[in-house]
Amino acid sequence: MSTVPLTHILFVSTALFFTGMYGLFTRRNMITMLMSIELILNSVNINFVAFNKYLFPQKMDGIFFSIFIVTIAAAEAAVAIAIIINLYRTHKSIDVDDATELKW
Amino acid sequence: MDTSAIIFYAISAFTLAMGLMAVTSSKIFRSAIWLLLSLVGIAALYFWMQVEFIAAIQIIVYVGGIVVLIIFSIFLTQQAGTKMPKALLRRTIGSALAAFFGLAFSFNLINHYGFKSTGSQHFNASVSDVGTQMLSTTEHGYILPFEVVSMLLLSAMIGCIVIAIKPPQEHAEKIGTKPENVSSPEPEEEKVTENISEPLITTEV
Amino acid sequence: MNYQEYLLPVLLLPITCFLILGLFGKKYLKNASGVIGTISMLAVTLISVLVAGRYFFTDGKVNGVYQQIVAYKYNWLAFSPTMSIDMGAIVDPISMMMIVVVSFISLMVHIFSLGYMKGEERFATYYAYLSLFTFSMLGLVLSSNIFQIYIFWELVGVSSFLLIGFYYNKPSAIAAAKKAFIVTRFADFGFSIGILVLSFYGGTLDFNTLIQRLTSTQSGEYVNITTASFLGISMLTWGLSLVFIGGAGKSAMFPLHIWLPDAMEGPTPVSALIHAATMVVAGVYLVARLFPVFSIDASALQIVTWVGAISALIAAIIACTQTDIKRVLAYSTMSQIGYMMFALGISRYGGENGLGYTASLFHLFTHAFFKSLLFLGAGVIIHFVHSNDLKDMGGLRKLMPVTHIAFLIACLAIAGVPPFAGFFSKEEILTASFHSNKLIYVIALFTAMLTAFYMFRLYFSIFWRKEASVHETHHADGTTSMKIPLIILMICSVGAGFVPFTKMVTTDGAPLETHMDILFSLVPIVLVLLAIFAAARIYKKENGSADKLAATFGSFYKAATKKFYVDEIYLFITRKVIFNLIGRPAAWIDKNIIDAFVNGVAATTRSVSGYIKGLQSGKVQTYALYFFSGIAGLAVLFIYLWK
Amino acid sequence: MNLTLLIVVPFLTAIAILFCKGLKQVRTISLAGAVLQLATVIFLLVAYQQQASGDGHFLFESNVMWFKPLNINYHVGVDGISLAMIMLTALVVLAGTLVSWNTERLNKEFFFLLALLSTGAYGFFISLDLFTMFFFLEVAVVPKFLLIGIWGSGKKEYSAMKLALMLMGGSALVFIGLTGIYFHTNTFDIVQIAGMQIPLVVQKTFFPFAFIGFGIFTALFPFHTWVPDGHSSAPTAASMFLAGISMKLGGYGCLRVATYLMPDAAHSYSWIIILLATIAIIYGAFATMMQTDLKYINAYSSVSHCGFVLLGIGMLTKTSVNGAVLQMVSHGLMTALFFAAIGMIYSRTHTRQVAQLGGLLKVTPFISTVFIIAGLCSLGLPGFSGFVAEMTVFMGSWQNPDGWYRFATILACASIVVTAVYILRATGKSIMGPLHVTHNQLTDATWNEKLAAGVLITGIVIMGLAPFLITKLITPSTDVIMNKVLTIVTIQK
Repeated sequence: MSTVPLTHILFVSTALFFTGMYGLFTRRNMITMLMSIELILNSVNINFVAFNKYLFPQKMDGIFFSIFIVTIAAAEAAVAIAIIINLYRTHKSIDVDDATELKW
Repeated sequence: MDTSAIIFYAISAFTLAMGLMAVTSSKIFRSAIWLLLSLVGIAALYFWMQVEFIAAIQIIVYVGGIVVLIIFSIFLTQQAGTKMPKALLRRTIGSALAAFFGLAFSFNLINHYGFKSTGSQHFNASVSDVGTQMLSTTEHGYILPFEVVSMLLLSAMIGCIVIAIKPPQEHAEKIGTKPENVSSPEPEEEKVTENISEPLITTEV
Repeated sequence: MNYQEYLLPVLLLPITCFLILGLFGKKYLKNASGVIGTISMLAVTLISVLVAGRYFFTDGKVNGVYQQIVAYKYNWLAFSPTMSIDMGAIVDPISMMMIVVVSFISLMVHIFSLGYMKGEERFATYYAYLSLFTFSMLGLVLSSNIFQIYIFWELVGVSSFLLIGFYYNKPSAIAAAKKAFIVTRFADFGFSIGILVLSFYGGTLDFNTLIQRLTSTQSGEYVNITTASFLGISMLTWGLSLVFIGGAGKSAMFPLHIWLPDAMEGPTPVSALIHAATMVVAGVYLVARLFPVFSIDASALQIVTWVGAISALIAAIIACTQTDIKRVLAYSTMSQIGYMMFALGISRYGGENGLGYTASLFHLFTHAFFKSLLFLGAGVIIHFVHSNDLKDMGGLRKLMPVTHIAFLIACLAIAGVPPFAGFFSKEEILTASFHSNKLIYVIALFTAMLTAFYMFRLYFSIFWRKEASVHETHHADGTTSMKIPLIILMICSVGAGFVPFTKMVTTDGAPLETHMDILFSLVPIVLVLLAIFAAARIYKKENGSADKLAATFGSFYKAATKKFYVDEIYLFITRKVIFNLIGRPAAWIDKNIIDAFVNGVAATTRSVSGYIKGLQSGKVQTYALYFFSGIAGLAVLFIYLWK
Repeated sequence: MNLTLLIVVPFLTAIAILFCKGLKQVRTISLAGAVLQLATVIFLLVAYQQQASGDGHFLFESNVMWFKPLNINYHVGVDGISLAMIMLTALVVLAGTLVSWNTERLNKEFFFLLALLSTGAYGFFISLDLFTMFFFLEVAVVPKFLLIGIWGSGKKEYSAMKLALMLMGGSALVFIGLTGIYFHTNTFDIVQIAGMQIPLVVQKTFFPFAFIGFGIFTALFPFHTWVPDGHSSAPTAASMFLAGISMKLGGYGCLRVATYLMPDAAHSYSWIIILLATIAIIYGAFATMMQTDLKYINAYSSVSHCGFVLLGIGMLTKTSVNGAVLQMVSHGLMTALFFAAIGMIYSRTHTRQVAQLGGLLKVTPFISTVFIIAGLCSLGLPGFSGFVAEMTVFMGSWQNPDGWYRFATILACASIVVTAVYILRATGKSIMGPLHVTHNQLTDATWNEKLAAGVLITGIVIMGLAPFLITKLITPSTDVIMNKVLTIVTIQK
């Protein structure tokens, strides 16, 4: 565990972050966009835990941070899905390009 | 290259692969499953970092809760098997380029930033320590954020219910049996609440 | 004698008469307006004769030389401490002579118009305009400041515009009035530039100081006006020739004469007053007023001489071919004024060689009488025959005896037959031109012959040629009010010659001794009689000889009747060049380029905003992409580029 | 004599108009307001004559702190030039109110906006603080847009929009100029700034902003396109105000702000100003010849006449600046009279096309004589104000020894011929000539139109016959400006 340097873990989390970002940009389905957001949030959690473990071992702030992030992510996912369902009811489709009323 | 490094590399390769598959697969249900597996991979990573409590939370909340929720919403909104429409080629290339640029940029930054540890002694994040610090009101206590988060979860729940609830008149149409005659002596407030959103004009037929 | 007390009423009476008749004439004193106008003009004439007499015979002459007295001077508009327009009056030989001529002729026309314009619907306005004209002419003659003369110059131009355009429902009258005003306006433009030049170098606008400064050779102003030059011509010549252009425009000299024949559209008494005696001689008066300055600049005098000579010659030739009685008289006026101009041109300053100056003014004096007589006579004829054309006239001598005699005497006078006024003044012009410039003398002789020819062509074809075709013969001669002026002017045309002019009006004020050289004056008399005899033979009886004569000259005759196509050239210039090549493009440029530029700016802003609007496409993912690229950009900027 | 009274009276009339009902009340109150204003102005004139010590400094000054941090204060005062301008505004406002005596549509708002516009103009002319001046300039711009947009004719929305935008653009440039001056003298007070010596490079940068900004108000050549459209689609009273007063705001601004405060730049840029002014004069005159609509003719001739104002200011000699001020006053009266006459003709014959008019002299003699007087005045006939102003400008510009400026003066003089051509063409075709059968039973001028024309004609004739009255008023004040400019010029030469 000690031989794996912090940077490698950060590489992994950044890679995960940008995969989530790619998903957010290209997926046309709102639910898949939600999934990519979940991926992004998880990569952030990894970062927090890694920093806490490698840089501030005597404290546990990083861990508490990731705990709270997880709770908020859950709330956020719930609200997002409620919106998606509502959107589905009005637009009969959850393709993101159909919901463009909020334009000029 | 001792065994834990190997384990780490395996887990991270697995997670990244699952993540990539979740983002690029064409069937929506299948991508949900890839997401689930990648979250499990992340939980394994936590285990590798000996923060078992976080790993447990990860599995319970993320894998158990959110992904299941997502799968529910998939079934609610459409047949799982349909192929999702491919995004425009121009957009995919653009976002791929953006992602790679971001990746390269942060790699470069991470390499150049010299992380140096401050603390010396051994890191242990046992569940009891986490629990005591979570609720302690002393200097590093997290009691206040803990309460605030609970308030947040409550409001999120109420919010979801309000958003997702079906508006009453659809409810009324579904019933659709009770005739509305003008002269009916029904008590005022009952009728009023009944078609509050319906314009009064319709009653004077 | 306090001249201010007398000269102010001379000016104020006509202007008050104009205001009264103009404002109240139409409704209240409809037919009384004629009498009011005439009475006021009678008063003005009496006062001016009194003043002139007093000046010429009692207190004008100081040790043998006529002094110049400045009656009054009020500061009207001060441009700068040294330069200001002052309203003043000069009392000197030429101004006194002019106020007498102007007021007298105006009185005659007032009396004549009582009868001639009786039935006119705008009778009061007609008399109002006449008083306005007389006021501005008297003001012009008396003015002591070069800008003041310009002011009255323009007022004279406007009143002639109003009078020519009196029958305003005739489009031809309006066109003529417009043409007259615009041509004189163009000349006034030259005049104003001339004033600017002279006043800048002379440092003042007042005539006396200007003349005194520019004529004393060692004065600073004289030095820098002659040294400064533009395009090789000294500023003095520029100034003087520009001022002369102003005079030439008003006196219908050669290039700017096109408005005079058309000005005949106005009522005939108006032509008698304006286009015979007063307005057209304003140019001569102006040159006479600035004569000391003109005399020091030879090239300016050359211009004056040759413009005068050419106008005299051309006008005489055209007059021989015209068929409209008033056009003939108009061209004859132009020719006679040409005479006066070149007489001034050939004259020098001071003593003996100032004869040209005196001759020219003497001719102006006599010409006023017989030319207005001719016009009034023509008025009576037109009134009776109801047409201007010579072909409808003939054998009228029995029907209108008074007009016949008056017309005959006037023709003899203008031709220069000895006992009449024309002979004396023309004689002096011929002697002056003989002494100074032989070529001018020859032209003068030839023009005198032509004058006699066309005047008697006119006389014979009106009063002789064939029996009167018009039958009703009652008061052909017009009412008494039309006869009185004819008789008075007839007497003047005879008497005017004997006025001792050379003693009164000379360049330097000192009387001039002239001797009548019989031998010398024989030549013109013989030529004139020859011309009269030729005219009689051709036009006395109805025979084809007139057309035969016309045929001999062929195309030259046709060109002359067409007024040498000068009108067409002007029309071409104004229509084609000014309207199409400058006016229309100016309006087009304004609409299509500058306006389009402004609208273009508005259009581009609208299209740009249309494009920017497109960015808010409502597609969430594009927003995310912009968002990310924004962050990436800022990150790169702050980490790498920001030093 | 408190100068703020000059602003309070029109403003109170505006407020009072809002409270009355029906056309009769509205017009009587606005007429009363205009007459009262004229009385105060005459009283001010008399008081000024007594107190004026001949050195042309500002009198009746009052100074109230408005906004401490930016050192803006409501500083008002009056000298010869602003007094002449105020007289002009009073006359034109009175005439304008009288001419629009029976406007049916929304008459209350119409008279309210007229009163507001006059308040703006009065405020502009008496303010000695650059910011207050700018404030009143803006107050004057808004009513114009509404007046043309609502009560106008023809393509009124387009012209109202164009006019408002260009004037707003102009005032934006002016504001840049003002702030430029402010940041180098950190005071908005004209009297103080005039005392200071602003560095040349600053003057050179901010003078064009101020001059072009104000120039747009006075139809400076390339920015004059709002004048024809704006004037011709405006209602009679609005076009009288527009041409009579608002074009003078620009001229006054150019003189007081641009030339007085930044003389070096004025001197170095004078050749551009003269070039543009001469183009405006000649180009305006020729363009007018081609117009067929009476209002377009008068609008384009205003472009040409305002060119004289800018020429006078550009030449920077004492007489030419005097001439510029005289031309502002005379053109104000003359063009207001011309628009009034055209308005009267239009209200009777409902056409402004010269071709369709004819022989009005027989049917409506009074209006035709008013039209002829306006025409003769604008072509510079002596006895009317046009001649006095134009000749002073020519005399002044000729004193500038530069060869090219002489050529410009000659061109400007040539314009009096072109002016004569288009004026006579217009009068000849529409007033004289054969009468159109449709127009044979027109009614002549009513009492209010006669009074309006009378007011303006007395102004024109008094200035034409007795110019020494107004030059005695103006010369000391222009000398103050020109002494400052000439001291700079002599140093540089």
